[in-house]
Amino acid sequence: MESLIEFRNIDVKFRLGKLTIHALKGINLELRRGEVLGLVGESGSGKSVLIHSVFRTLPDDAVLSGEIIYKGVNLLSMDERKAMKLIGKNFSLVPQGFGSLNPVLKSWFQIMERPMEHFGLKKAEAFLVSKELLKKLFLEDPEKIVHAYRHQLSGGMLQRILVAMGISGKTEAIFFDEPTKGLDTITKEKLLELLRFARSMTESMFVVSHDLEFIERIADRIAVIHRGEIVEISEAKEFFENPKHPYSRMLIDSAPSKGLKKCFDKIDFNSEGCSYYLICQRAREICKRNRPSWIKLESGGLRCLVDIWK
Amino acid sequence: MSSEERILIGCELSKEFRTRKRIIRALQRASVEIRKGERVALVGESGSGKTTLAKILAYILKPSEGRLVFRGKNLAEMDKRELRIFRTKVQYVPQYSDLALDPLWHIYDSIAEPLRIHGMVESRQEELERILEIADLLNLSIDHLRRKPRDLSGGELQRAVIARAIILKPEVLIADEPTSMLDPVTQSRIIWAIMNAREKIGFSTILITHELSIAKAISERLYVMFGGRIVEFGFTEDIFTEPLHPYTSSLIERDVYLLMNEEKIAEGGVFESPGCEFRFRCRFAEEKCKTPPPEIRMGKKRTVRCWLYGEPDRV
Amino acid sequence: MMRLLKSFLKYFSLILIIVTLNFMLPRVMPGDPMVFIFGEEIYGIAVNNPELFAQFVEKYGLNLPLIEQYRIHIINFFTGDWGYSFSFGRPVFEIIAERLPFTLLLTFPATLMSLAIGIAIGLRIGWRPNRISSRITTSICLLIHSVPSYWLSMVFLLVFSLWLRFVPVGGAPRPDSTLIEAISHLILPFSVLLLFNTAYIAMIVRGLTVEVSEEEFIATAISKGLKHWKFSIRHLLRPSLPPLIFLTAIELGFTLSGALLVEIVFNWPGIGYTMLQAVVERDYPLIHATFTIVAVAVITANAIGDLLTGFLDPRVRNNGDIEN
Amino acid sequence: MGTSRTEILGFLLLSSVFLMLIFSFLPEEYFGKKSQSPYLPPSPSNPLGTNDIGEDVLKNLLIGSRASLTIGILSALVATGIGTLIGVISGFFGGRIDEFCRSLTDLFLVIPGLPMMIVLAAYLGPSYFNVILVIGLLWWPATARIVRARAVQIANSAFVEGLIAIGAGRGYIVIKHILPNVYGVALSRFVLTVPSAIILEAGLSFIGLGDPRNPSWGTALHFALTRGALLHGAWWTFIPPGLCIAITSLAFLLIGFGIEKRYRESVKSMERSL
Repeated sequence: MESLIEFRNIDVKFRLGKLTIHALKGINLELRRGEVLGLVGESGSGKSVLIHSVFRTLPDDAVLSGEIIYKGVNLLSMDERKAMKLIGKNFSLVPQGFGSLNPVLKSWFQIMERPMEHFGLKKAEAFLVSKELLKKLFLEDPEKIVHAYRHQLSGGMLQRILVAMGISGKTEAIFFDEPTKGLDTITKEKLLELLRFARSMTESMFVVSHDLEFIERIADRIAVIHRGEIVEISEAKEFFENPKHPYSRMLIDSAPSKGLKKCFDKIDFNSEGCSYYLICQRAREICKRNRPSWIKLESGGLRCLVDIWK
Repeated sequence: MSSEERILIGCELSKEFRTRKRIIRALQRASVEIRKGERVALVGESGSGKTTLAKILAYILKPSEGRLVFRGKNLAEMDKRELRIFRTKVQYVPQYSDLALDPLWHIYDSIAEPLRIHGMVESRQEELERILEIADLLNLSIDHLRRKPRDLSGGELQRAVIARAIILKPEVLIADEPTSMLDPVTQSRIIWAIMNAREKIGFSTILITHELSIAKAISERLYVMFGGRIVEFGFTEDIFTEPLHPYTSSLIERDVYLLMNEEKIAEGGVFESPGCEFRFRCRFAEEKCKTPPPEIRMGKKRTVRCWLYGEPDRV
Repeated sequence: MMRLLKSFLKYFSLILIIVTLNFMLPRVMPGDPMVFIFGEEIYGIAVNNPELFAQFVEKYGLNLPLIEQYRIHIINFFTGDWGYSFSFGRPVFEIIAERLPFTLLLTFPATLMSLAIGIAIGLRIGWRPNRISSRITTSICLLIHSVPSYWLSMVFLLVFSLWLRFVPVGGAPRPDSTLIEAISHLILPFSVLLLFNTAYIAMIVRGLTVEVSEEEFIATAISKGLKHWKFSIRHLLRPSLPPLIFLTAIELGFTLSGALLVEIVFNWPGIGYTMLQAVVERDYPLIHATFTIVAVAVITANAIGDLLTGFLDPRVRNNGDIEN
Repeated sequence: MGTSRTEILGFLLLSSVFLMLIFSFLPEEYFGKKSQSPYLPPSPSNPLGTNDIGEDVLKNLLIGSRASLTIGILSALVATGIGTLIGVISGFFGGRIDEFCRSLTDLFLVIPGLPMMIVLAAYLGPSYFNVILVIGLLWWPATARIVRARAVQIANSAFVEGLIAIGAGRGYIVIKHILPNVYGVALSRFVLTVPSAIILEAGLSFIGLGDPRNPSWGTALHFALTRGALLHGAWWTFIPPGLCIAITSLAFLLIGFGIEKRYRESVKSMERSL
């Protein structure tokens, strides 16, 4: 599968008062055409920052370097207006939570704002399309809800409107930012249904989440990120059956349904060796002293010392 | 296992909130009891009244009806002095939020504050020892204690909040969804911190969560709540091996059937018509369910509130 | 509808309070209330010929109990009898009616234009505050913001009319003067007011824009790749309109006072100039009248602001049920 | 959080103004002599020339700083003091008290500043004390509104709820937690109110209702206008007072915005928003 978007050593730094935070340390990742890529990591691992760097919603004082290649063009080197026009036309972002809707615009307008801008849809036409979309997303009577404002929506309605925002109009890729944050189990099930429907409306999807159980049921390929670095990429099935990187295994074990085993707090971020030395089954003496580098495997890749895998 | 002595009992607790247009019955006649050193969990969707019940048990919220009894004494009749003692014995950890600790205070002072309010400590030295002891239990380092809330990560902040709650060595800790907004790794760190502290200090815990698997992992007894009512309660293994109430079984099997008619019931625990609130989403719903189901005792310390289980015998 | 009635009552009661203030002040302040009601010189003359004095006491019911006087006062206010200005030798209402158009002619267009320009500038300097151009514009607005308006008028007068002789030294155009002459009189005070209000509104809009751009829905809006002007209006301006209207209505008291003082410098015969004359002559009825007019203007502005906010902010209009 | 450039510039300007205040207490002989001829242009003996009655402009300017600064600062203090008090009370206690405070705030917000002061000054006669009192009484609603918003945010926060659970009294919570958290907002409001107070007082003196015994920068402008300094082209009599007002206001505005920015930063946590 040829790649739709390619991130080449994306590096992001923020300034917080005197100290600077190195949010992303050289990310290399590609979103292939026709796949669902899941990016998984703890909160504070910088996973949402990657989405913000695509849509250029990073704060003013952020320093972004590296390349985002789409159709052979580096989006970061293009002039801002042209790049945003291209991004708006081909990609869509599904945010999370009530705060991500404009409080003074009606729901149908916010759903159809993107297609109206890029595909020349007229207002009347767009209004009908939005009703159609919401019906497809299991909403019994969209008549009322299309006119609702943000403060009049319930949890369930909000979710459908956010997903509708992502799938309205043709897109090559939909980006989901922490879709399951703060949802209880039942609403998470409903979201799964919505995402499966969204899958049929676009080519590829990029889902960022900290919820491994959710990602397992939606993603084809999984990338694990920890403290701004990608530690493992692999096919979904293979990832959950035998995760290679110790951090991935820890993430899988810490899922609540696995009975809350106590297996963390032993990651010490030493600079010269591999930080995961203490929690890695395959750890050997050499891991203590030299930095792991990225190894390409057929199903993805791993940040580890080469000779262990020979 | 927990000894027989019952410390905190809530009987027939209900709570109503009046807004201009309607009355929200957030909690309807819920009865709860906590034994010394016992691990209890309260499970339910958002809007099922579990947070309201938690706040009433911690006496932050006064119930519209019903009595709350602590060690045989009704809270409503307690005078100022007795209430202060209750405050040291029963502690409450609020839901995760950014303003969980005073942004201007250092973590050390925020944790030490309860000691200073109740004058539990004679010297600065003793205060320091107790705080270091608690911080070690929740693996918070000296460096964390010196920082301000905005310099801590989500997990560290929540652990600091828990440290503040258990510094007074309470008998009951009520934790209201301490991990709902956090990722699994941080979540398990916090739950482990609570359980670790529990072993050392010996307080009984009431954990409020919508995460069924967490409830299963760390509780002996379980209350399942829906629509402001306790629909089922009993020992955790019994409930997980043989769930009685249709809602509990669909929760455990992640039953997709629940998705369909969600729009019918009004949002936010508001149920105009009396009767079983679950009837809109229940497979077995029939005419009878329009009248409120009684609480039926199904064996030792095991009850369910559903017409499926025959006529109401004396509870 | 209920909301409209409630806000109308609120603002009507505010006007009543202002009128009561006017009624109470002369009677509460130390000294003989008559002095304050008639003005100092007239009080001197009236004292020594009693029947003129009695005639006035009779007319304004000053010998009646307080409640009666209050009732008469209220009726007089709403029927347009605002007392008699001795320094002008004419009823107060007539003077105000004659002078108010001049002030409106000056302040109304200035405020409207400065609203438009101020919002445009405010959006620009608020959206990317760290750009060099934004920093410079902000400091210019800040500078104008901190300078007294009447002093700026004196400087303008000095430079443009005294030194450069572009414009006559203040005063209003005579009714028969040509359009160019009229404009030449109007241009200086108008530009001072315009400059002043624009800087003021630009700073308010800048603050609101900086605040709104930290909201989460801005990231969603950016991701849609809208044209910049559409994005600014729909996602920066629209959400901050309610607070903007509220703040502008509140600050009107301050900007109006500035406008009055500008009139004084340019001898522009508006309410401000009248107020100065009233103060100089210690003509209390006229002082009260000018204060009431300005207060009523601010109250009306707030009422309109309230109405607009209700219309623009859905959260206020129907916070419960959804209707199209 | 280091003090930003704006604040440093603000402090620089402010120190220059306070320098003027100190110099105003210098003994007589340091100033230019009082001369018979009015409107002398700036000369070595009178660095800023003389005004319409031959007084040295620089001397008046320095003395003027006393009235303008003290009135500006004191009335801003009164205004923010009342505003913070009412803001905290209505924010923390809520319910009917909140309702009453809010209607009171709405009422005072609507009364226009300068005209009100003119009416009162016309009655009470121009006096130093009245001006401070009146500005204080008319300017507290702006502070009350902002302080109330912050107090409500703190009062409903999780940690105050936790405090109630621990058994902390209401008074304790207000003093130890509400006030310190509201202090940042109140301080920036105070510093931002001073310029409005100075300009308002100058306006009052400009109309001729200033306190003659304590001439402020506004009084100098008043005489410049009424005694025809403008027509004489004697710019040195009215340009300097205006500049002084501008510099002082600018100083306070810069410092105020600096504090507000620092306060907003200290609350937001960057790390967790990653």
